[in-house]
Amino acid sequence: MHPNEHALHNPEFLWRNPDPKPSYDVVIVGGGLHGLSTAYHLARNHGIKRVAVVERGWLGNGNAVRNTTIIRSNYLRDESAALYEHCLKLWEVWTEELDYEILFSQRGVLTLNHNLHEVREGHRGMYSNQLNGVDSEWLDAQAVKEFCPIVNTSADLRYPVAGGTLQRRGGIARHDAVVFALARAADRLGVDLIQGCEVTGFDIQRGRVTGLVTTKGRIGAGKVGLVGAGRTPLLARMAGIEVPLQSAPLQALVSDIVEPMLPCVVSNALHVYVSQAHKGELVMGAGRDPYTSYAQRGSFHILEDQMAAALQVFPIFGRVHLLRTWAGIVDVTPDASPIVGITPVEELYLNCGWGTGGFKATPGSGWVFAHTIAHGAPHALNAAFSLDRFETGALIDEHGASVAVH
Amino acid sequence: MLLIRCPWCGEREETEFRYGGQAHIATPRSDVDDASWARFLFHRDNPAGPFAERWVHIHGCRRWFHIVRDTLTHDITRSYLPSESPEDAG
Amino acid sequence: MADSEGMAVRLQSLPQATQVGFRVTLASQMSAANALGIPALPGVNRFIGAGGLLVLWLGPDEWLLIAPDGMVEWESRLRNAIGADQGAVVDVSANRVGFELSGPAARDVLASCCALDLHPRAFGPGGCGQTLIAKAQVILAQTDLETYRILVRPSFANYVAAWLEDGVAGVQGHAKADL
Amino acid sequence: MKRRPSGGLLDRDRALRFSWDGRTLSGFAGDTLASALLGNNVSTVGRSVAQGRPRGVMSAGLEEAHAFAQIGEGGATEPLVRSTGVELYEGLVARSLSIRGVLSPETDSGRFEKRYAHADVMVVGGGPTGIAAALAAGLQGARVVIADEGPELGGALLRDRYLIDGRPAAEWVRAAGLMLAGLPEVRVLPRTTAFAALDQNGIVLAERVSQHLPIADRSGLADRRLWRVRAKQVILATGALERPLVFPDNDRPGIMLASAARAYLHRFALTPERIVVFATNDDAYRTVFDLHDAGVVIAAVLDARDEATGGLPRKARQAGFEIETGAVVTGTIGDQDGVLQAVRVARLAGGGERLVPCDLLAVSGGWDPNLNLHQQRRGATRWDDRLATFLPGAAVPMQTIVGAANGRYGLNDCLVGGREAGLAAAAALGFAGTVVPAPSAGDEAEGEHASVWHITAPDGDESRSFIDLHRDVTVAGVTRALGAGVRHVEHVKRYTLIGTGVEQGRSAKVNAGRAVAGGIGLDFAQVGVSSGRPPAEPVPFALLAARSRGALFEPVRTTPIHPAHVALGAVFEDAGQWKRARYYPRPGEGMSEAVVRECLAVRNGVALMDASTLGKIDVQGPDSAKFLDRLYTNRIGTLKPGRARYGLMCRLDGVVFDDGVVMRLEPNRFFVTTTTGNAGPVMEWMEQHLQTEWPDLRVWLTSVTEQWATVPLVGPRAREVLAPLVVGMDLSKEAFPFMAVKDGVVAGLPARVARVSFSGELAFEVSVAWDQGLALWDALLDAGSAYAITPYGTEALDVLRTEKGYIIVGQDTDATTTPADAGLEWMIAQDKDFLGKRSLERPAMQRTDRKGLVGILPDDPGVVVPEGCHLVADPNEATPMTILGHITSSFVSPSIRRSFGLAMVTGGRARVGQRLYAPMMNGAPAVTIVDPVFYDPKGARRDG
Repeated sequence: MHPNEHALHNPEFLWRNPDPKPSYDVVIVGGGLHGLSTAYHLARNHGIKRVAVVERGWLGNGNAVRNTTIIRSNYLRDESAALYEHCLKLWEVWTEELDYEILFSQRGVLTLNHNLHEVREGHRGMYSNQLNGVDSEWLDAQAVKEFCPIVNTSADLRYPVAGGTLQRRGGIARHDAVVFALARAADRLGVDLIQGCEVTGFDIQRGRVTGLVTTKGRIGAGKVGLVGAGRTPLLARMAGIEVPLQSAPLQALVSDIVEPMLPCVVSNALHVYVSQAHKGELVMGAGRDPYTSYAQRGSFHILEDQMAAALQVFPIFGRVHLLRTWAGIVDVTPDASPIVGITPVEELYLNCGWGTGGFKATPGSGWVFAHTIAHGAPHALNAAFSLDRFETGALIDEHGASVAVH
Repeated sequence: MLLIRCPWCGEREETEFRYGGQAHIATPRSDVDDASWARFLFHRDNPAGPFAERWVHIHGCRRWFHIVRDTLTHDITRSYLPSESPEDAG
Repeated sequence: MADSEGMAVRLQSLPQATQVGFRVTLASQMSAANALGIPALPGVNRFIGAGGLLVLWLGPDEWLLIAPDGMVEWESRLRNAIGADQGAVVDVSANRVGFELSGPAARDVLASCCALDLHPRAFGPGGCGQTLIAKAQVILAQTDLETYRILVRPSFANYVAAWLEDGVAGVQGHAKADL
Repeated sequence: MKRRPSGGLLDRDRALRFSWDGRTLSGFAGDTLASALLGNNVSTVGRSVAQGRPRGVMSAGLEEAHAFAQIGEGGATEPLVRSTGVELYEGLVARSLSIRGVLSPETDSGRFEKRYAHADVMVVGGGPTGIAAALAAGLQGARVVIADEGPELGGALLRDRYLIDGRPAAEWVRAAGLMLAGLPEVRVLPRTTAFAALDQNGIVLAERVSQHLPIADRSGLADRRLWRVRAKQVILATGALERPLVFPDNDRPGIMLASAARAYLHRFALTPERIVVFATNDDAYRTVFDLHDAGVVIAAVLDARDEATGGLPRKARQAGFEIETGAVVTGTIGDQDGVLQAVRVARLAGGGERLVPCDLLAVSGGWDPNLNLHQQRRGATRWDDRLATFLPGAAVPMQTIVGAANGRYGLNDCLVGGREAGLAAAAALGFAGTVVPAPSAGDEAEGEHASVWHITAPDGDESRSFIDLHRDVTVAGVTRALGAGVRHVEHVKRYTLIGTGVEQGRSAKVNAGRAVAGGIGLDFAQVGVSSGRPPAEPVPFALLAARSRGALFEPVRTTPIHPAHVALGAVFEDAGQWKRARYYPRPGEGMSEAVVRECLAVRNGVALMDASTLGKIDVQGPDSAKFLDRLYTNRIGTLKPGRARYGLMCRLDGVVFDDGVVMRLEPNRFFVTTTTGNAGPVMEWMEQHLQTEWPDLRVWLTSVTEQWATVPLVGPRAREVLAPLVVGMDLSKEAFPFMAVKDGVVAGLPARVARVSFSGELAFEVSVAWDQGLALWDALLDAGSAYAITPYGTEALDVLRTEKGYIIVGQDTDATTTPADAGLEWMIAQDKDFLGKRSLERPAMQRTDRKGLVGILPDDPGVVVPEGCHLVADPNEATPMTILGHITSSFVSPSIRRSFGLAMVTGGRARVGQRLYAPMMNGAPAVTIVDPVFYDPKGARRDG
């Protein structure tokens, strides 16, 4: 496809820019992809007509613009696999459902393993996936080379490629197109998308939320969904809720445009996470910086290490140029799994903690969260992802499967 | 890429240190209820602004110490010993 | 091991030495210094050489004694001086190996792999510190204007040597090109 | 353009040949690829990305949006390089490129270096401002680094005719350069671009070390060098970039920035024949003067302003140039190749167009301070109406922005501002007192800049009026975006792709913002521009990786016994950074044969392995026992000197963290081991708690992992092998019982011997000084030769310990496993507290359906069910299936002569006796759940 072609696909009309109404049935706080997806599904699946999304900046200014766009569902834990597989199935129908070319491309996601321990864990994940109905297959080093010829499978590597697991149904989608597609679809269903509107407080009467105080005035709300990604702790605190999240920088980068040659490749041991966008630029995720930050920049040595590791696996990238780097604020929970569910405040719901893995979850996150808001109780798919698990100890720990959890 | 002042060794690159999370978290008694214990284990302030946090000079003198760092700007205004409180550190 | 004699910089392995690590409370620091025959234990980021011994500051209560090979008695001497309740003394003779990097370009070589500021205004002879060479932790001590000692765990020695040799090659490549 | 017979900053004695799209062309030393192409009359240097329109060189520097080329050959092929920044060298191979780069699979021999540097004052930019700043700070004695992307200092002074102190500016540049070179603490870095600004004044530079040299002369030299500078003070003297104007067909070859036309004249001796200058500010008049003086016909001087009253326009009028104010270019005409032939000119107020033939149109839409580095630190910007651009708000701490980067375009302002900034930065660090020269220049009074940025297409067709010249985004494209409902510049960017090109829309940003503001009737100051992020200029991946390639990428850690393993033909495995011997195949053996042989040697004879990678920590002090009791789940304090105990640690959340052996050497001295992978983390964990939680404890820790090399001598014959090697050490089971530890001499080496066993067999774990490890190994091998002593590796160890039901932390456990889950509830002391204990009391940790460690025996004793397989009760259930657990360790046991393994299953040992299945793509072998101890359950063999 021509590098600029998708720009020509953008439709003539995306969304209205309405002023807020005095009140809504549901107000979603946060106009990132998960917020938009929630609003869309509230209207589409649950027939709730009076829905608004309030966003302090601009729609999609969150994980949508700061991720590697890799989509996969090969998570280790049963609860995670079920949720992410639900997401992937929605991705598979979204282009049609949203009536928008989001360039969802199932080119495969290959996760490389470099030592015996990783191979063991790779197999564990693969077998678990297969039993959970998630496609996953093992490639030995030779098969890795055939699947992606530019991977360096030489035994001379410091950490030679021992093999990898491949999810063929995994792939990428065009992030900006997904924002436009969802926002347009929500707008068409009557959702008010209100940008430049920051929430400064909550009206809570007798333990129940009744409205929001915003920079565009008070907005009454029957129900409120908080989908503020890295800002969620600040928002939740306004409502008196403590959420165990840490906001940390996750760096990503994009290269200049080169000829297509790559599916999506992940190497946890080397912290390499790379895909090639439709235009041809390489998109890479680097490791997460360990410290709390809202500065939207991470530490340079993370990039240096990332590049050194990438050139181990892909020596051909040596003279590709780093064009642009950025750091998103990711909201990370102690077990690296999201929190989607009810809160101690009635009719106030929480969807956060997607950490480094939120883009791929966009469809299902909104789908289950809309269900939770509409019914006042979680769907079976997100029941385990409750806020109270940190108290009971019933964590959904994904660290076991993935060192660099993206 | 932070430049951090170890109270002992002086200014060093971030790569010599390891992050230790929020400072001044008191360990509760082991007979507290589950909610309090969960708060101790998992809940940390996550401020957009000055934050007192722990670091260890892992590749240097191996001492733990505290800094106050602004999470919006990454400016570091104080570096002090664990025995000091953020207020009395100069 | 690159031995680039005659060039602007020279890298060589140091012979084996007795090394004794000691941690000591404030109360016993003078006793330790007395036992070592020095007026006081060296302060932050400094080392002292006296009577064939080197005493390096490693941390606020931690020092490293380097003595000629075979002088294992230093372990018990220091333990006696410090007292069992006032610190710890450990023979670490095998725990690190040493290199010496010397010559006018030694600082340039270190600048290729070590982020520490070694400018005379910031470091200089008598300076020592624990830091990183590439990804390996080292103890770095400057023994004269153009000479540095580098102590490293033996399993990292090849790696550190490779980085230093690469730094030497870089310096020499550029020096040749300037001729 | 034509090359003039003389002039320019070229070395006319050095003609250089280069190749362009396969044609051999020539230029001079001092040329850039762009100037050399222009000098060869190559006006079309590429095609545009989306519409395939011909494009020429539009700048002489960073503003370039068109002229990107693929340069070099073989592994050194580099895609998408800005031609205005490529210095010509003999033999340069370049290809035109508009869309995608092509990578070479060949090996790249280029050396990319890295260097750390420290500065009191870092000056970014080597134009007049930067030079004045560096000189001022340097003369005060400060350590200064000054970097400039050009091959020499001078910046705008190289392209413009200025006087400083009444003399040509070049003389001042030369003199200043000499002074800087004479200051020992000043480092001048030409060909060096500052591309990233990090916290605490970290500045990252990319230096082109040898890229300007012929390939043959580069041997031994770095290609590029990454500089990591830490500066106490930073002076940003990054100048300003000229902005194009937007009008129909504003993208043709032959349309150039006004300052670029001067650069091509003064630096490269290139001139057009007839030029039209289209100005919105005074600076563009320099182009009129300079090109006129060079003999170029000034076909028209258009100034979009209603009146032009500044010093330069006045001078121009005095010199007799006809200046058309309120006049603009409304379109351009090209030849059959699209190259500029004439421009359409009209008055803004209206009226007819006229055609003005020309071969160069020089445009200036104004200047934008180059604030990328400032923005990387999230420094603020503010709109300035008078200069019609964004100026910096307050600088970030310890930084100063001066000269054109601060909107002070006059040369005298730059010189004064630079000098003052240099003095102030030095003074802030305590450097002061030296008298520093104060150069001066006479600045012209400058008129206001026009707010005009876009000339409406007379025919209303805005689809040829380019805002982002690199990405082919037009006014029509922005209008369409606004029509779709997008308002924010970031959305416009994403809808249209403005600003996403190789040059990151440097020259397009402001015009794009204005297009948006105009389109929705907003004040531009509120619309803003998208922010600058690193890198300010693209840099190759290889530069960031620098020397961390090949052997320098990551340490390969080996034990002192490694040479012996190599000599024995061991196959190694990576355990973190360590290389460990996995097995020792003899001729004709595969892994399974070797492992069987090694296991049987342990069980029936004698064997030895290298366990030196285990972490080891020396713990001393009167409170050591109390300390270790708080760390380990089991009781340590009751251990007697000379005895050892298996110890287990949890994280605070109750999950198994590490295990090892704790030896009490003396009442107040312990020696503890950790797993190989956790040597560092356990040491850190201990130090953390000592220092931050229990500073009252008198305990001191020393990591001695590499002080001790450790060799377990294992098997029923171990005692016989060891006996002749020890002096005064009674090895009998009475004198040296299981879990005893003694210091003594083995094979003449001071040694520590412990009776600990990870295989269930009689074992003496011998530790000696690291550098004596190989001697110990050789001595043991030698002593054992009569007993067919056999080296065994980690694979056999894994089989042996699994036979005994011993876990490996991280293999049989994961981030959810508690001690009880791992079958180690007996190691949880009830009568004391320890780290993580409280967490084990939480409801989810107490559930009976938690996963627990069990043994498995496949129905088919010849089938090894792969590790990682999951277990279900019903192999025919549809997906998603009800998963009960997974297999963590799985082998063939030479001792019980069948396949077996360990698994974690829900309910744990309550399932003993049940039959479960391990479904895979090709079948679902059945396994029976059993007790996890397969061999010598009574522990009868450990005494030999």
